[in-house]
Amino acid sequence: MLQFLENIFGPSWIVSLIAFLISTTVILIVTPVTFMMMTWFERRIVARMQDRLGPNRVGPAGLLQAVADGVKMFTKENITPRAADKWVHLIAPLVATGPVIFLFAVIPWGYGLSPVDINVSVLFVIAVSSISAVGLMMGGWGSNNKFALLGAMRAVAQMVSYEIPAVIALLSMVLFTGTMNLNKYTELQGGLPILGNTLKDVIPDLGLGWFVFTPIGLVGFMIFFICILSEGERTPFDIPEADSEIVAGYMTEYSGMKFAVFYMGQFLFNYALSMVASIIFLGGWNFPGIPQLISIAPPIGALASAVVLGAKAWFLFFVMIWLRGAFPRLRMDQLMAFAWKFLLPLALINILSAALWLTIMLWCTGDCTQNPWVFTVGGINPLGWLGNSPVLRQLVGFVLTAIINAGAFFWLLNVNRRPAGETPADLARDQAFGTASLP
Amino acid sequence: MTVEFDRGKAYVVDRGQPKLRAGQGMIAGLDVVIRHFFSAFTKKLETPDETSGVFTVQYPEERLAMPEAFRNFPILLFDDTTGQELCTSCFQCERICPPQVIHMTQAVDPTTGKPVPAVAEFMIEYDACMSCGLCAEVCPFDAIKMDHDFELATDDRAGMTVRKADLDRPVSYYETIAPTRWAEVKDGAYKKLQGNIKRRSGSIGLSPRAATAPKKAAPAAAKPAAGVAKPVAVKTAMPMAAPGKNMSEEKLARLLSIRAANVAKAGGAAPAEAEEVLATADTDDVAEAPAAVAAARPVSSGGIPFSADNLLGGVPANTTMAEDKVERLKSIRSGNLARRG
Amino acid sequence: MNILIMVIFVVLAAFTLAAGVMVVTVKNIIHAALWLIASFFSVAAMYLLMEAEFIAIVQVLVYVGAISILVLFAIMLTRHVTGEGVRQLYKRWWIALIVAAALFGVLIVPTVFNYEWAVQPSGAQISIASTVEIGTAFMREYLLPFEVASVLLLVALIGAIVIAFEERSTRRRVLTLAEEVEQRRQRNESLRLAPTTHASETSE
Amino acid sequence: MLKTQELQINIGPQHPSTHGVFRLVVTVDGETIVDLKPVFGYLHRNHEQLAEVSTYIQMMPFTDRLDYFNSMANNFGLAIAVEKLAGIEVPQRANYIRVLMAELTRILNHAAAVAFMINDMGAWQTPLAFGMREREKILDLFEMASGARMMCNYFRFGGIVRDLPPDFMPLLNDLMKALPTFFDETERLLRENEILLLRSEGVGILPKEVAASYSVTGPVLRASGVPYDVRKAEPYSVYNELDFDVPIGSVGDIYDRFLVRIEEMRQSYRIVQQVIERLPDTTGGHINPAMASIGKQKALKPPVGDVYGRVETPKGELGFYIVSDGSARPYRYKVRAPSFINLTPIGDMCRGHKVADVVVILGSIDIVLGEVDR
Repeated sequence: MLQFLENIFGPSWIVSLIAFLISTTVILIVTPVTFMMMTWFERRIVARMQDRLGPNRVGPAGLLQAVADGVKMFTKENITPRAADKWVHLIAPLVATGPVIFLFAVIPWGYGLSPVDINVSVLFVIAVSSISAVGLMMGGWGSNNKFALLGAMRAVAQMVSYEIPAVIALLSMVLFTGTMNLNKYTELQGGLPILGNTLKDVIPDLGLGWFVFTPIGLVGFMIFFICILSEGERTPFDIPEADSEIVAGYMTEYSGMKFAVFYMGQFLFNYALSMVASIIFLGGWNFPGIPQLISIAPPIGALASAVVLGAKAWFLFFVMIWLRGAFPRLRMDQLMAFAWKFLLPLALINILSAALWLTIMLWCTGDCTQNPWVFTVGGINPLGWLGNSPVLRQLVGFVLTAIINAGAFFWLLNVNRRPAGETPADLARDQAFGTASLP
Repeated sequence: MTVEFDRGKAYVVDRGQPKLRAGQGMIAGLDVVIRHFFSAFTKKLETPDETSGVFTVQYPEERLAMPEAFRNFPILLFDDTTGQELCTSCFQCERICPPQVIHMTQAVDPTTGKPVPAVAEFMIEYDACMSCGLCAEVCPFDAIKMDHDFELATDDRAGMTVRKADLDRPVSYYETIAPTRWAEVKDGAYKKLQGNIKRRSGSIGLSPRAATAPKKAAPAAAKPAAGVAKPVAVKTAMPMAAPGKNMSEEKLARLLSIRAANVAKAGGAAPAEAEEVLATADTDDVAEAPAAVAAARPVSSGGIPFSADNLLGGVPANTTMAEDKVERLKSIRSGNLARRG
Repeated sequence: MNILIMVIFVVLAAFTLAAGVMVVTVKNIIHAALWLIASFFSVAAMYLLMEAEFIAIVQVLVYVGAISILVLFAIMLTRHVTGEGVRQLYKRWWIALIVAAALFGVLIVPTVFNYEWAVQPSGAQISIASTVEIGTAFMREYLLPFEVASVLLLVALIGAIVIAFEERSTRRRVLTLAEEVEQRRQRNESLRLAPTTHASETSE
Repeated sequence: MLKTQELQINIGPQHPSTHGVFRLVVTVDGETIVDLKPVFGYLHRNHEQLAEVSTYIQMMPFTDRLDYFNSMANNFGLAIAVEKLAGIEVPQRANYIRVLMAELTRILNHAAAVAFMINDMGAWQTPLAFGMREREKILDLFEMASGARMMCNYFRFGGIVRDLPPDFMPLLNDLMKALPTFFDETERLLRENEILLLRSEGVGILPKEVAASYSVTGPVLRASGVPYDVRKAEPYSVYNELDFDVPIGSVGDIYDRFLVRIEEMRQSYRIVQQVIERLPDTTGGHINPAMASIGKQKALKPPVGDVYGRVETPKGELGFYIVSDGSARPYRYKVRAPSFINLTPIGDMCRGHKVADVVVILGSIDIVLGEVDR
């Protein structure tokens, strides 16, 4: 194939250039369309949650609402405040949104549908997503507005703080699987819940061995999802653009297309991270029937896998909307306390759990003499009784890590309760009632 | 400890027990929301005893039925058959109107020069009207009523000062929007109308709408039930004002002149002296003065039923009105004096 | 090496240098920080060109994602430097130039003359600094520097916390209304509060 | 050491969560509020001065515009004051209808007030949509009775404009079936929500001594633990014939205000139930026959004297102080606006809290700028 293309187009670099240009074009078309669908989806869904109908005038079921909004955005006046730093103000939306679209370069859209397959794609996602903080900062500073600067400060502080638990949650999965390549995560999550691929020979691949069913994966997923909410500025963490406090945060001075680009970056960031979460924790494109379909008819299988993965990502987005429909938002200090006092320790404990699981799985398996995982305690292999059965080891690991993670969860909840003497009940006691009389 | 009252007590609200919170409350909230989400696909909230289901009313297509009591802006009624207006220009509504947006002039018999119980011009500033309904309540002749038509949005501010020709509605129209209310007052209103018609002569008291286009008025009257009444006022009033700036400017000028006159009268000037009016207007408000001058200059009566003469000149009805105002002013002044003293 | 890579390299190198020059010449200090970020970024792209994916990504993660944010924060939180028109070049800039050139020479000369440049045989695929290699190196040959570096970072972290605590203790604590009332109750003082705020109506 | 400088931020006059045109000059140290100065008067409409040049009945529609959420309650206040001044009797039936309307107003106001507070806290309209849904139903009833949804202008001296239309009661009975579900649902949605607890518990505490010295009234005062309710302290109309309790808070924070409002809705529901039961057996018409014609209302000339008439509106004690010189117009007319007086302690309440708490504290006070600025 490649040879054939080379014959047509000339040397290989031209072929790769063309290939990359095509995938770039596809991404640059698909992502804005996704964004438009997302705005429509969010408005319709949240409207139903509020006993309303939502936009339903433009196009069938209001589907073209996003197009109408786009037209409006394009035709709106593009305001740059006189006191603003013109260039920084102009470039900020691009710096904030560009990296988000970069993300889609490494995220596989389905089986074999990965624009670029790099070996460290998990790390790429983390690294590139942190760039948009610079864009937010530029937007907030360049607008020369107190609210915008405050919003940018909040946004960046929040992004930086929540990146840490997110990275650690992903790290526990990297430790768990031993790969940083997003394309490889799906294969590792076949088989049955909890047991994974261990019974592959007995039971056909159901594609349900999602990591979210393991204690480590569950805790990791929870942490990662909360961090997505925070980094993507979704309720209850939409503090940087808290409309009731600081108007629209760093977007206060933006209008027209510049505003839309910011908005697009935010939504696509949510979508990209939802895809990453689906791939790493929710089994990628695994679903009963998909592995078989892929092996029988790869093109159809690839298409079906893209649909399944998309469905999972959209489901996560639905959950975000659901949360947005139900909750108020946290305060900045509470948000920080939550990240540093709850999520971070939990993520660290989760890493320990992952290490423990790995130990249980690998300790002296197979040929005991060659395995590097042979450390005996006083001549006795403490895990020797587990034998070589991966099923038994997996179950033991499951139980142990479940206990550790659940214990850590409740322990941290307990630690984070308000200290005695500051609870409202104590306040109520101080404020003894009944002394004031009626006039 | 609680405080007992007569027939009741004060009790402390339960803040709930302090307990380990692992997100139970949030999950309960999510549950409530998702229930609404699903019910919104299957149900439509139609009666007030439901608390779930879509409650959106898709406005231009779907409309809520308007209760009979609904009041938007005041309209004037005229009799379908004779075309006679029910209004006798008794100035009750003008006096009670809290924002003072109703203005009228009494008709004068051209032969005798005496006032007749009919209205020459009637003007309501819809843009400042607050729809309190006191005018309709106070009207002894049931001539002014509250309309149900609320689709009056316009970008023409001057057009929101509506004159008699656009205020007039046939009685049958009011009957369709408020049947029981009209039934209550119908006999009395017609009886009074008969009495008044006797004292009118010629075309005085005939509704311009009935006189010029009785055919048009009839379909408007035949409009079906309350909610779907066509915005008559918009359709007819706005085009009248729209044709050019001149028209609306004229209206505005007239309005200003009326205001200036009122100001002048309130200022204690004898209402008959136009010069004094102008002088007061000059000192009071420079901006209004040219308009007042323009209005006070004898206007050629070409098709304009509203002449400066009967606006400012010695019309007896105006004199009574002015007296009332002078009296009010005196009371205000004495009140102010008393307060200062 | 084919033409495309050559072209990209030249563009990137030029951009990196240009951005570096902008950092030291531009008048607005925030703009300087932003140009610095740009040069970091193009360096990362250069790594990518050398197929050192891991290092490129770490460059982005550490320099663009973290260090530059830190720099921006530091600038924005320090007053009176964000204004435009801060002079970057002073009268005796040439002394600084000489010093800088000398330092640069001290650093670069030994590297240039003592390092044995391995010329890559054409067609041979070598991987520069893969994840595994770096991990192994950290845990084996460079364990001590690695540990020292981490201890240093830990010390910095604790130091930051200490400073923050000290700052918090010196900061004027604003009592909430409930706390103030509680204090007064304990001291048996009058509960009448001195009016701290004056609601004022705007003049008509 | 590190020095931080105090920063002044203007929240408003154009800001999404100041509930109107209203400005808060906030001095912050970091994120902590050092000082907060409310600035208002942007919506001043000469209400009191207008009254001195209008007749008594002409003031009735203007009171609708004071607190435009609760026009019925405002009407009630003016009616009570003028009736006291002129010595007008109100028939029993009219009184019951008045109480019915006032309590429905309380439900609709609290449904919206709670929801707006949660909105200020950052919820994306869901509690508001639920609250508005119930409010719309009540407004439909108001429209049916008075002709307008918000600016009802329903009360007259000596009674009300018109008796309830025949199809009013069935709809009200339907509504009564829905309201308990709504109360329960609101509580389930919000009451235990951890985020709401974090944001509201211990925030914006107004100790009752301070509350009393600021002469705060209404749910804000009751949440601080003072069992003061005009309906109990000085029962007007037929409140002394009705059973209801007064919910009070124990801490005086935002959470207590939230809970007190929900409980007050339940108590109002109780009152409405009793009114519905008794309404068929009431005597008298909808208005005192001596005042039945609008001409009488217009020509009302109370004897020389002054009066202070007060009612418990959903926001607190609304008082009308009227001095009559025997003419058709009040000589002096003063409104004791609960929103205005409840707003005065906001500076003290916000001190020491974070910037984000300001809007929530403001939301928990539940002000309407129309009433604050008058």
